[in-house]
Amino acid sequence: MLRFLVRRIIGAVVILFLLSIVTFVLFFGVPRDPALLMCGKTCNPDSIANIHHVLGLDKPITEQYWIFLHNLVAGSSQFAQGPCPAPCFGYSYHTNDPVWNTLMDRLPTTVSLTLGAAVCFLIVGLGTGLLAAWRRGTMVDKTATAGAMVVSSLQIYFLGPLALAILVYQTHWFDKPAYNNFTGDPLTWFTGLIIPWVVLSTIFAAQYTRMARSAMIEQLQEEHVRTARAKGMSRQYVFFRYAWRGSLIPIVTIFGIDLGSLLGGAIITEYTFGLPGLGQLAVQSVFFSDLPLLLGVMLFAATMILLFNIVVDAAYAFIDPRVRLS
Amino acid sequence: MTSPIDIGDGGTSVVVSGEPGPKTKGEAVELAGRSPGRLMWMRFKRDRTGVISAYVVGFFFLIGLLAPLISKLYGKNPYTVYADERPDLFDSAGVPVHPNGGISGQFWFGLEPGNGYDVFTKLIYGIRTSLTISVVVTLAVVVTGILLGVAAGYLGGKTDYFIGRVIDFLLAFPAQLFFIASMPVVVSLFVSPRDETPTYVRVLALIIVQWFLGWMGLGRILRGTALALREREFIEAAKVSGASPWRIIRKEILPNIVTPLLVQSTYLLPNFVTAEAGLSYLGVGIVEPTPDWGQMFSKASTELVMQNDITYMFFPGISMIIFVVAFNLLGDSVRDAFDPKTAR
Amino acid sequence: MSTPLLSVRDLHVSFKTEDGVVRAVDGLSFDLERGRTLGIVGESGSGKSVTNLTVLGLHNPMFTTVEGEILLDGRELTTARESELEKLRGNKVAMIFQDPLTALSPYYTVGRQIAEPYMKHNGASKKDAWERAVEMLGKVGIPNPRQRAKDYPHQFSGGMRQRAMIAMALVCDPDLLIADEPTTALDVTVQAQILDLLKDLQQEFGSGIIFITHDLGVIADMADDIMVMYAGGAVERGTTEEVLRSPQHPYTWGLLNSMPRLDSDPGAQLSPIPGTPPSLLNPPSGCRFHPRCTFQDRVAGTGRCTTERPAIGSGRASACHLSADQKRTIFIEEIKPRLG
Amino acid sequence: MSRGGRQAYGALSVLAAGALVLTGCSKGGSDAGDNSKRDQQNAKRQQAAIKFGDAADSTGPASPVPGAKPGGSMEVLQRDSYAHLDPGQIYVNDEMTVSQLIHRGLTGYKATSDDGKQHEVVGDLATDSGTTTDGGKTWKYTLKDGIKFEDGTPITSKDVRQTFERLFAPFINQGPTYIQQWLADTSGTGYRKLLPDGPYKGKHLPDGVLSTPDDKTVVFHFKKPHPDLPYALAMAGYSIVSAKGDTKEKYDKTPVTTGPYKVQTFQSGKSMVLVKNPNWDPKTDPIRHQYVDRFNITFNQQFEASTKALLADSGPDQAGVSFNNQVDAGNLSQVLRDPKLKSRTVSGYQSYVGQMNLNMSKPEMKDIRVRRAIAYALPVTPFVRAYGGTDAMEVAGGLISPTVSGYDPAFDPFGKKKKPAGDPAKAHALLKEAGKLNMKLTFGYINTPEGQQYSTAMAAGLKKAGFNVQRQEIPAETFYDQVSKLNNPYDIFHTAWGADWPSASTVMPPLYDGRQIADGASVYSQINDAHVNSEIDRINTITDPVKSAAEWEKLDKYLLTKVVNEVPTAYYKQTQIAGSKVGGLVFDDVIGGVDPRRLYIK
Repeated sequence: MLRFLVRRIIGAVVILFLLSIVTFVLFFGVPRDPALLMCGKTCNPDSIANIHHVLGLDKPITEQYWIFLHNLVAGSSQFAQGPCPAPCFGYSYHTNDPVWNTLMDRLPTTVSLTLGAAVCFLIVGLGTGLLAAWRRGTMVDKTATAGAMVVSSLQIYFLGPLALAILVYQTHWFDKPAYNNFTGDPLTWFTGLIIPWVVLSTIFAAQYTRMARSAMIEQLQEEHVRTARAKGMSRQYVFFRYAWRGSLIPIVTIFGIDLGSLLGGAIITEYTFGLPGLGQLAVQSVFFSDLPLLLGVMLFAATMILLFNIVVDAAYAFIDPRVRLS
Repeated sequence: MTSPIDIGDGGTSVVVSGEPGPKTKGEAVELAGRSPGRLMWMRFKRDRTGVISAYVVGFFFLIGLLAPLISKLYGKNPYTVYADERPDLFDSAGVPVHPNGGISGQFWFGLEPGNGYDVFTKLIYGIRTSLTISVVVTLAVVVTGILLGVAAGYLGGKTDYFIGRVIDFLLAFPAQLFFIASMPVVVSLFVSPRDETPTYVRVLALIIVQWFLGWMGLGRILRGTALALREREFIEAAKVSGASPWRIIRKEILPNIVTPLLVQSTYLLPNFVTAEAGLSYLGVGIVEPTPDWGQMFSKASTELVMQNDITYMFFPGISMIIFVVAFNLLGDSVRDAFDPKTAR
Repeated sequence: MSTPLLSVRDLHVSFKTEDGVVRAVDGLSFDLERGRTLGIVGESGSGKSVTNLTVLGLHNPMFTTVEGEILLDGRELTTARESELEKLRGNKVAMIFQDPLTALSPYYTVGRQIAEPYMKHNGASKKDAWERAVEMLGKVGIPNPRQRAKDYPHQFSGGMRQRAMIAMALVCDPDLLIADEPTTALDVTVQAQILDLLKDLQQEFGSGIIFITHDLGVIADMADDIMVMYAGGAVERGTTEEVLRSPQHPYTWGLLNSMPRLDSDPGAQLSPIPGTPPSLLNPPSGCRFHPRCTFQDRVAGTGRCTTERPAIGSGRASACHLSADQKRTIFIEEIKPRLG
Repeated sequence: MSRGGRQAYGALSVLAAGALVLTGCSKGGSDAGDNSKRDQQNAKRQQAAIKFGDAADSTGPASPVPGAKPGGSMEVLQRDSYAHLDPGQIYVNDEMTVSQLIHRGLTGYKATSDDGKQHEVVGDLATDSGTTTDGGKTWKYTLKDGIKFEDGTPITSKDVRQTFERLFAPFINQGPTYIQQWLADTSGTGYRKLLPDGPYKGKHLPDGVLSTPDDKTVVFHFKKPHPDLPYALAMAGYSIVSAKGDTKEKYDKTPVTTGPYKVQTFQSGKSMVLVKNPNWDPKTDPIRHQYVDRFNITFNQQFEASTKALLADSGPDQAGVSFNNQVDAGNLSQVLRDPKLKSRTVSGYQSYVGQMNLNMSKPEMKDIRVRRAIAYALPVTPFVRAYGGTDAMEVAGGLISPTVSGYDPAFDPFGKKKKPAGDPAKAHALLKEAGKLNMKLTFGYINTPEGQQYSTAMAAGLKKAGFNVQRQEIPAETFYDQVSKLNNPYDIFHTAWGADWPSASTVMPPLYDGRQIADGASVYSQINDAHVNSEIDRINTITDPVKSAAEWEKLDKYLLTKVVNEVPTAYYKQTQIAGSKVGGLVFDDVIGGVDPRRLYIK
């Protein structure tokens, strides 16, 4: 198990390394110059060259990349803005804040959004899915299945603005979503995020309903489930002990993928509701040609995806003894 | 025998034994001598949901195809700025003054807040743009998936390992972020920053970025199929009889991956439609005035619309829901037609 | 003898499918006495497994229609409530399935899976049930049972898994044991061990056994009585001796004919039954077997086989329009020589 | 100067803002009020020009705000965090506003009325607005007594020298460059050669350029007359920096302040707390007050959020205000039409004028009939519409904004006030006369949602007049860079420009002086007209601000009737709201928004 984890982590680091190279190349492939954004009203070749020098953009790309790697691992005190301890992504071109701090600053928003929504969609989605599977073929099942089909076909970019238009702009029942610190005031934290949570988790819940239902139905067709029934175990017992246990594997897999990619920045949701999370930061870093920030967000997002891949694999071991013992 | 014997009331059907069931057997008699394609078609035709969905999907494609003709008959185009042509219909911020977004006998779906484009023609042209992009992406992904997936599965060894690692690597990409970051790069590959970006370049860029991160899932599935097929007798037989690998792939493997391919493609296409719309929604895809589904969502999410003209949102919204639901139902039906044992 | 242990009377089971109604069991009757073993033989899809799942009530009432009587110890099962059936399953009636790998849950230890029904039906404590599971594992011949009870099924070999299945079936000392092809998935030596084990245990527990197989060799070894099924109904029944020595139904002849024998003449040909099993969706008229039967032209009365379904009597009987004499002569003169 | 506009929240607003950061004085769009009458009146006073005050005018303390009382905390809701607090880097409206509270310069604007409409330039740290004896070439300033930094250090001419010399250092690259250019007598960034490392490597500006004969005296020596120096020195970008406390780059986050408030805490992107600066002496300051005990500034408050909070008027938000957030477009018409809100609302013009540049360097644009055709054909409604309608934008007549001295409301050369959607018939006739029907016209537009919207509609309008319009998108972040390139491919493109001080001397020369044409220069239309150039030189030497204002307006009329290198599109308007306990709420025309110095809590 430990060896497996170590191997997976090394693999993840290699992927991150490659990703950072791709991002670097991608960035220098962009035909726009960050210096243009920074050189103020009277911009001319001299001042651009000057900014290039200050940012180190006049060095060869390979050397810049080397410096980036070095700083990431060992930190740096070369920055004019101040010291930058490892993991050092440098300072944002645009705000001059340390990228790492900016990431950590934005993280609570994304985490609040993601985890809050995850709690909702897991409870609602799995609950509905289990109910539909339990009452398979009944009206309840048919309604849930059809509903989930339609709702999971909704898009955040339709449901989000629609919810905003109705709940905020037309009826004024809610404030525009905003992120407030949980530690500052839990109540405003909650009320500020409620619409994003509902919108995000509605769509996800429908997907989890469909997934849970089909996973349960598939499991209920397993022979060992029938054996358990033939032993005289009750339907509930078989449903929750036998079928559910087997359904966990696909559910945990998808949940890991979803959580990993959401924690790297729920771009469309954050964009739609104007929440200052990692996704919004990512979009900004692209629009501002802010290389240090872009690298930071990219790598952070990929780390989340990889981390949850590993977590999912480790979770298999807890769920399935065949994995644990082999 | 496949029989819906179940574990008690309302439970679920159980495959009682591994042997082929009476139903399949019955059909085998009934439809003896028919090709698998015919069989699938017969099963599909019996599935009423599937047939209706197919008609709906076909309807959307038809609309996309005939958009120019339809707008000609309707007598409008999606580029006319009615806010300046018919200022009496708008206030100074470009909101239609008549209720429900200015729906009238003249403007069937109303007018778009802002410049006041005709929503009906904009929607049908938007469907045309979005479907064009998605169909091309799907085709590109299918070709790539076949090439790399089958190569990995059939050739195995180093090729498999290498392609497997590439897939792992690409799957770790934060896809959406990558799309946003790479769109300008890809556009710049085709046009110098000084020149106008023609719509086809944006379309091409959208196709390329989506294709780049879109093929891995299909590739993996096809790799698995090819891997399984490689071990099967008829492939062994072909090998022993001295057929070249290319011939084996073409004659023996490709016909056998048609099923997963068709099923996966019907699931992929609506995903590409929604992803493309997402990029246009974020402002990195298709932009005004080119009509596009996602661009309409982008418009629909402006305060101007949310505040003043909620009606507008429903045209792109509802049409896309219908399209995606129909396509997903069609996908389920195609899957069931190919593989009737799958539980629903 | 008083009431038989299990008595099935005119059982009809049909499923609703998308393609129409499938008559999986169509007018089946048989009895099983305590302490005896009934072997049910037939091709895939002949309704043998369905019959037995119906006995346990493991069918889906939403799609399945059951008519007729199933009496266990004189008690009607087809109309019994789910909770009553639950009390019977694993307790009075137990079942052994074909593939022990898929029939055991990969997520729980073997010991737990054996202990579960004991706890449920006997109200035993966790600890007692565990002890009972260990005991049963020992009985079915698992070495070091205390240790192995903590293992998961995937850590067992194929034969050991089937032993564990048997232990699970017998843990509550059932009156009726239904073994659905329990040895098909095993290799021959293990198969023999398992069959011996079943026989020994039957001696010890005195249960009635229904043994389902398509392997006439196995059945000759195990069963006291044989019932041959085809297309949802019984076509021949009798003691093992009677059915194997002097079979009366063309289908049984076909079965015997298609079975390789160690003692047969090396020159004798194996001849499979022509044609394919019928669709139960749309079964043939008259005798279900007539499209594949090569003897129908000898039946007196033109087209009788295609219009009239032959009945099967009780006791030693077969469902065929051929007369008793014809049956005997055809077997002795035409079939037997081919069997050698 | 300022930024923002009616962007959808989220990334694209950031994107557009980026473009505006780039060119400090350019503007994408805005949301503001429709009370045109009031706005017109607001603007009128600007024609009564600003005078340069003498020593008496420059003596503190400032005359009290009627009804004001000290004490209390004020909540300030701001959208954008302050990227810069180092005066040398300040050129963005938000930062300029907060500078009024924390930084002081040699001169400043003293409000001479309580409605924020009349001002004069007075000495702030200096004893007067400056004295010149040679028509603006040599300017002498004397520092007041008793002026100190927040750490108690007295402010001396050494600090003034440091302030100006560090502007030449490479890390200062965001602020205004007027005075640097005047001192070095160059345009562009050539001035940096004068002192490439700033004062940090032991070199200083020679006495022939900047002399500080004693602790109290500073003398600027220019090669050419610059009568506008008192205006320029009043810019936040030229506020005084402490020589002792100059930490170079880090000064941007922790400046040593001179104003009535100092920074207690500043968390970039989150919040900022300003508290009273005990070392600020009201007797030395003719401009500022120190009524409020502390300002709690919260960032990331979108326009909708701040408007909603202030409209709700409950809890601490009763004493809430926003220095720079406008009333969001969704609430604008309601706020402007609710009589109960009148006392809590202020509206006015911003200094920006939107204009369509006709690129005079293009051969096909040499024909004035073509340019006139464009001017008549161009619909300005799309622009007004894209940025929120007439509540936020007013169709423009001339090139001089209502906030700038010399504005003439009657001037409407192309009849846009009557026919804002253009006059295609007249344009078509002109084009036909020029024989250029169906001529190709390349229209470069800023790639924001608004830019896409108005450019497509404008293109449609031009097409009707017989132009073959080719739209080309320009990334928002580099828009101003691209259009200010000499050989740019665009025939027409839209920019906005705001005056840095209420004189057209910060509008006309940078935009229309043909001798300044260079890559990156702001002469977007690339006009090079001998008459215009000579007029600019002549008016620039007029030392009487009132007289020069009249001359600039004449030049405006010349440009639009005789040259036609621009088509003015719109004047930008702005409406702001405050809580009910906020007193001293005034729309200051010079600041272009709420005057933070006069605020008190009722």
